[in-house]
Amino acid sequence: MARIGVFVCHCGENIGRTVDCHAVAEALGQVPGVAHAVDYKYMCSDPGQQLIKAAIAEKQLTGVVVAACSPHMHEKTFRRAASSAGLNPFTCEMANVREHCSWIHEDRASATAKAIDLSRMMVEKVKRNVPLSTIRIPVTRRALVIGGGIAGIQAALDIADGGAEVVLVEKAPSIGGHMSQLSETFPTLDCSQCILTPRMVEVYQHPRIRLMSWSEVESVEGYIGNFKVTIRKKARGVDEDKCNGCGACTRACPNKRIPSEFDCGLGKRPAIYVPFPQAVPNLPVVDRARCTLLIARSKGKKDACMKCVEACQRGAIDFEQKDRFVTEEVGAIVVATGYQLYEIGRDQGGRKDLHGYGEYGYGTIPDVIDGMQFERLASASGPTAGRILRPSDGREPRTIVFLQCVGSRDPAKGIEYCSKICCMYVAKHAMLYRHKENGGRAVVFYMDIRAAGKGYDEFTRRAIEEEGAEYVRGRVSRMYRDGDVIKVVGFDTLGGEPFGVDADMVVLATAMRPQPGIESLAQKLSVSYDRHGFINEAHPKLRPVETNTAGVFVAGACQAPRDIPDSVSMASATASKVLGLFSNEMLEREPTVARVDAAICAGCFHCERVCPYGAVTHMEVKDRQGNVLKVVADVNPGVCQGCGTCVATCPSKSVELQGFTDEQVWAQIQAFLG
Amino acid sequence: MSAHEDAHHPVPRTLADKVRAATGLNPARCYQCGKCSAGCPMAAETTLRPHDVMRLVNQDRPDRLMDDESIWLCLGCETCAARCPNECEPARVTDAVREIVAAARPDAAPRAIRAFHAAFLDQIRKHGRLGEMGLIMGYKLRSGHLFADAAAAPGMMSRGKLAFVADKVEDVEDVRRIFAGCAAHGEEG
Amino acid sequence: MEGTATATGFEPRITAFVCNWCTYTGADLAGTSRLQMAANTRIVRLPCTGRIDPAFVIKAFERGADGVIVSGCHPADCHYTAGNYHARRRFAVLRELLSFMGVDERRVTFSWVSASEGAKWRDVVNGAVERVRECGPFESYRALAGGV
Amino acid sequence: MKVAYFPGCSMHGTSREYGESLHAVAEPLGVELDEVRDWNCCGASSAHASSRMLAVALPARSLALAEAQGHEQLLAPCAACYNRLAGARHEIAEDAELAGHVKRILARPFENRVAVLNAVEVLRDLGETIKAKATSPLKGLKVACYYGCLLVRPAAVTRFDDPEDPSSMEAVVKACGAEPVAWRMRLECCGGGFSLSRKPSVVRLGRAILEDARKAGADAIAVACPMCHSNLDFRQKAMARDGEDKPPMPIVFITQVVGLALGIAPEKLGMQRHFVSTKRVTSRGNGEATAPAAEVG
Repeated sequence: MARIGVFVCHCGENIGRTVDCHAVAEALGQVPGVAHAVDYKYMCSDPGQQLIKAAIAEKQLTGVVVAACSPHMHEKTFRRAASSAGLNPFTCEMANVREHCSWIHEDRASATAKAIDLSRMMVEKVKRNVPLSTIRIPVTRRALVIGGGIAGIQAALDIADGGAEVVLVEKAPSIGGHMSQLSETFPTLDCSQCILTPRMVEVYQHPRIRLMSWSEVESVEGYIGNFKVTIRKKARGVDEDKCNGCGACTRACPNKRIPSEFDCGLGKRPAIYVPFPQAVPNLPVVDRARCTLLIARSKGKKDACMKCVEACQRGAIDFEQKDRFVTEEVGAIVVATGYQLYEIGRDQGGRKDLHGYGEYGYGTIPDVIDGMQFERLASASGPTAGRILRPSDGREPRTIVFLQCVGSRDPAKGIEYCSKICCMYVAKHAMLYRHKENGGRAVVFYMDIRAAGKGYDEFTRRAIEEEGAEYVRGRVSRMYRDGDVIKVVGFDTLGGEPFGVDADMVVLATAMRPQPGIESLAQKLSVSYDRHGFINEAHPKLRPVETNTAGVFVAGACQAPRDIPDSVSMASATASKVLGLFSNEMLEREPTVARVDAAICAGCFHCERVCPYGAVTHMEVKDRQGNVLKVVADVNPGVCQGCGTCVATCPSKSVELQGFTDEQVWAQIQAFLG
Repeated sequence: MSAHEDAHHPVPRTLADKVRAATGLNPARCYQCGKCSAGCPMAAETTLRPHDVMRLVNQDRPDRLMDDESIWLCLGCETCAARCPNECEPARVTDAVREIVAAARPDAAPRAIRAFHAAFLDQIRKHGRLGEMGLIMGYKLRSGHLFADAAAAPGMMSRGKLAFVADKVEDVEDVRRIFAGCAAHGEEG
Repeated sequence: MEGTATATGFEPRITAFVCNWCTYTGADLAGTSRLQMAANTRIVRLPCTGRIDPAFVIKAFERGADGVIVSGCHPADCHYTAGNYHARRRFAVLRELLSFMGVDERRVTFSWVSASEGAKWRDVVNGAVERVRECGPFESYRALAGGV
Repeated sequence: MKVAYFPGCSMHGTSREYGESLHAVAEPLGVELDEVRDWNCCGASSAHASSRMLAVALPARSLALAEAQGHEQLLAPCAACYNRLAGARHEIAEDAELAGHVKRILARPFENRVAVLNAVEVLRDLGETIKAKATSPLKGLKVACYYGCLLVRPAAVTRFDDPEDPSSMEAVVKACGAEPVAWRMRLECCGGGFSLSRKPSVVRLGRAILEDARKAGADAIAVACPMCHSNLDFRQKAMARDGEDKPPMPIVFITQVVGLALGIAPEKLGMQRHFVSTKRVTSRGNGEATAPAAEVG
């Protein structure tokens, strides 16, 4: 006869306010098989857990049901408490009477009745739980870091310094991410390249980091501790071993009129190029779409130009190079793919739920640029060697207008969140401009200044008080070209008057969005993401750097808008989680896996076809003389992830999912409906 | 409970509740960014611009909206609604406020504008369509601008632009029933 | 506990079979966001919609449920990569079977709710409760199944 | 193409030439205008200034009449009528409770099936036909296309073009062989219903529109709304700053531009009914030598 202990938690007010916990405990006390039923203010507190341990010992409980919050919150806590009192942890379950009951209902009677039902359903399930023991699987002590921006770099370095191997995959020709495009960085006005380049070189020289730039993740199989990742090494057109990065080919290339992605189209680059001087690895890439030779070849014509091949002393140029695929075994994956800026043009990367700013000219008005383009203008290694010049006519702007919240905090355009960093970098831009062009006028249209970091508010105040930036509170309604001036139509809500500015240049502080293609990457990793494409963390407060998929971690702006200091600290946090994972010899995994009853299995192998992990193998059943009686299905517990698809598919019901058996489901249905 | 009211506002008490009940819009969405007022063509001639109107609705200050003629100078050009990041539709909120204010104080609107709307609606109630002569006469009588545009009459006439006889709607009773129906709905609406 | 016909009329009893990774977590989010919804549903947690056997739905009706909700991850988002594809195919067939068996279509709700769609879960629950309330108590099937 | 035709009150009065030019171009472009029998005034700005229900019920009656006449589409050339009719259709479709009240007040069968079109939309879609039939293209004529407000806003109602960057009228003008100019005031309101009750506002707003059109080098402003036309044409004299004698800016309806390109005689298009002479435009059309002759008057 089962002896189950039921513990109903008040969770302070959270449950107690709408659910009569004492009544629930009393009702559960009457249920056959329940040997102990109490309610307590805070079950997850130490005294709360003591109640469980004491009751297990005193009443030799065979199972425990804690009616409290969601199992996602404290299932581990209560299972640990149960097992420390000698009870098998997998006979301890939770009834979710908070998120699924007290918090979403107001009427006390129906909430209490629901709480009783949910608790009784769990009691019936626990009656049919069997003691299970965790599955131990080996861990590959190597980590895959996707994305070579500052977050990816930091995570890779910390993990490698912690003794594990790292494979760092970067989509672009060089690591460095958006940080490498910045001029100075707030709040210290450090030169971005000066603090970033050493880290990039450190990655390149680190014995335990294998850097794969100009590469992308093609597919991911396996599970925590045992991932198999296929990486596509895109054809560079340059043999990595032969090339010593002398750059002769880039100088020899005659076609130098191609807009440089690194310079956001403001600068030009040749068809064979290294994105920026401090690139790591310092290897050029052939732009196959724009190289005149390859274009001629694709049209079957004679080879038009071989300038780069002739210039290269080491014969490193190799147009025959094809994409290559490499498979890596890793135990953990860190997603650090960073962000992209919201488009100021009409097209939003094909996304139907985002709209451009027609009222700001859809990006067609010359000298209306975004924050990253301003960074390239201000950067010493930029197309204008650090001089702020108008892209249209190269003149120095006398008046620059900066617009905060372009895309951000604008549900009408499809983005309702605040991108967090723009208040800071706009203050920085105003400061840089005032430093370089003392007579120039910097006008910033803002709604609220959100500068909450260490030394942040002081930074924006300095821009206003000492650097003479003019802050006008009000969003701009529209702007239009009038001659070679940009008329900005705004309103000063503090002064209560329309506020118009004739600007020579307008910088739009556009919203931060995750990188394009994040959805397909998340699906390859079977990780969930939100409406905008940001990766969903396991728990916003308690597990911010993990995802719900064990073994996959997240760092930097791919999870939410984030500045450099936060990205770096988050990357180090992620690295500590990965190193924590690698620190134990074997990994313990939940034993909720499928098991085949060989006696009744007819060997139809439907289960094998539906299993996404290939966990089903064929097993011969022999008699004592060794003759094969029949071949049945068998599940490898190490590979099975416990999805249960096979169980629902098996025609003869001869495979069961431990912890979620059919019998347990019937029991829950009956407990509710009678 | 009508579709516009939600569980928390059973009976519209504040001005914001009344606006929400009338339009289904939630004035609290406005975060006072001023983008509507920046684009408002009448901002130069009014003291209470669209974002001020939204503020006074959220602060439940019908008195200030009544004592100022600004809400009557709204052209209904929908620029504010087109630009609003939170889709508060200040234009429709202003319409609702005008309806509420006029119910409380019929003479709140400036005389000329009241005269124009009254003359306009009177024309439709009588003929179902607008006779421009009838509108101008009705407007002049009510607004006291007896000789406004008088000089223009001959020019209009010579260009065949003055339709003396306003062509009528045959079933003008049907139009009058609509006016009555809306008025009745107005009371209990 | 029978379907209680409280003062505000018939209160249907609805069993919800949901997957642990998406809809269950989405329901948690609805909880943390305090989104109010009807109290007529009881959630049965399963690792994946792939694990939900059509027999569960029929069993629930047999034991006296007035309505059933089945919900899991959006296609392509499944934590186990393919579980919800199998579920989608199975429930397309089950829907046919149920209407063939005379179960009013409005009693069964299939939906995809992700971990970040708390509001959508509330709408799924409230929508299902409203539709089942219109159908009234599900007597006919229970009589067939031996009037338990 | 057969459509229900909703003339609106000004089509027989202050903007007769809009009606005349519309009918003149409809036939060659294969558009059959079947006037809605016993249509009533759409209420324009006055209805919605007094009650939302009236502002929806008045246009709804005309929509119901068009529906009864078996039409799927209704053309309302006047921008204000188009906005009220399309707005009523949108609100009735979106707000079930409002729809219930309106149907009760109308007391006639009404299922809100009729789509509402404006003249610019129809002409844009007939662009190829116009180009083909443009016997006397208006070469060299620079036209400032003026949308005003109710033609393009609110976006949810007027879905035929981008509310912040429309291009339909420019397309029609190009099809007529003329050249649309880039200018900035094309979406700013002209003062609309204040024409009688608050002239100073109309003068202020209209003056800015005329100055911008001149600055952009336009020979004429094309409009698709009787209110914009009367404000910019009839009141143009009042808009000249004292002591300034800028050349007058002809205000023409888009249907007149198309009519001229199709070689229809100016009188048939009502070109003589404008307060500001449209000679600069008419001399360019109906086959005359298109050399930019010196303009007179």
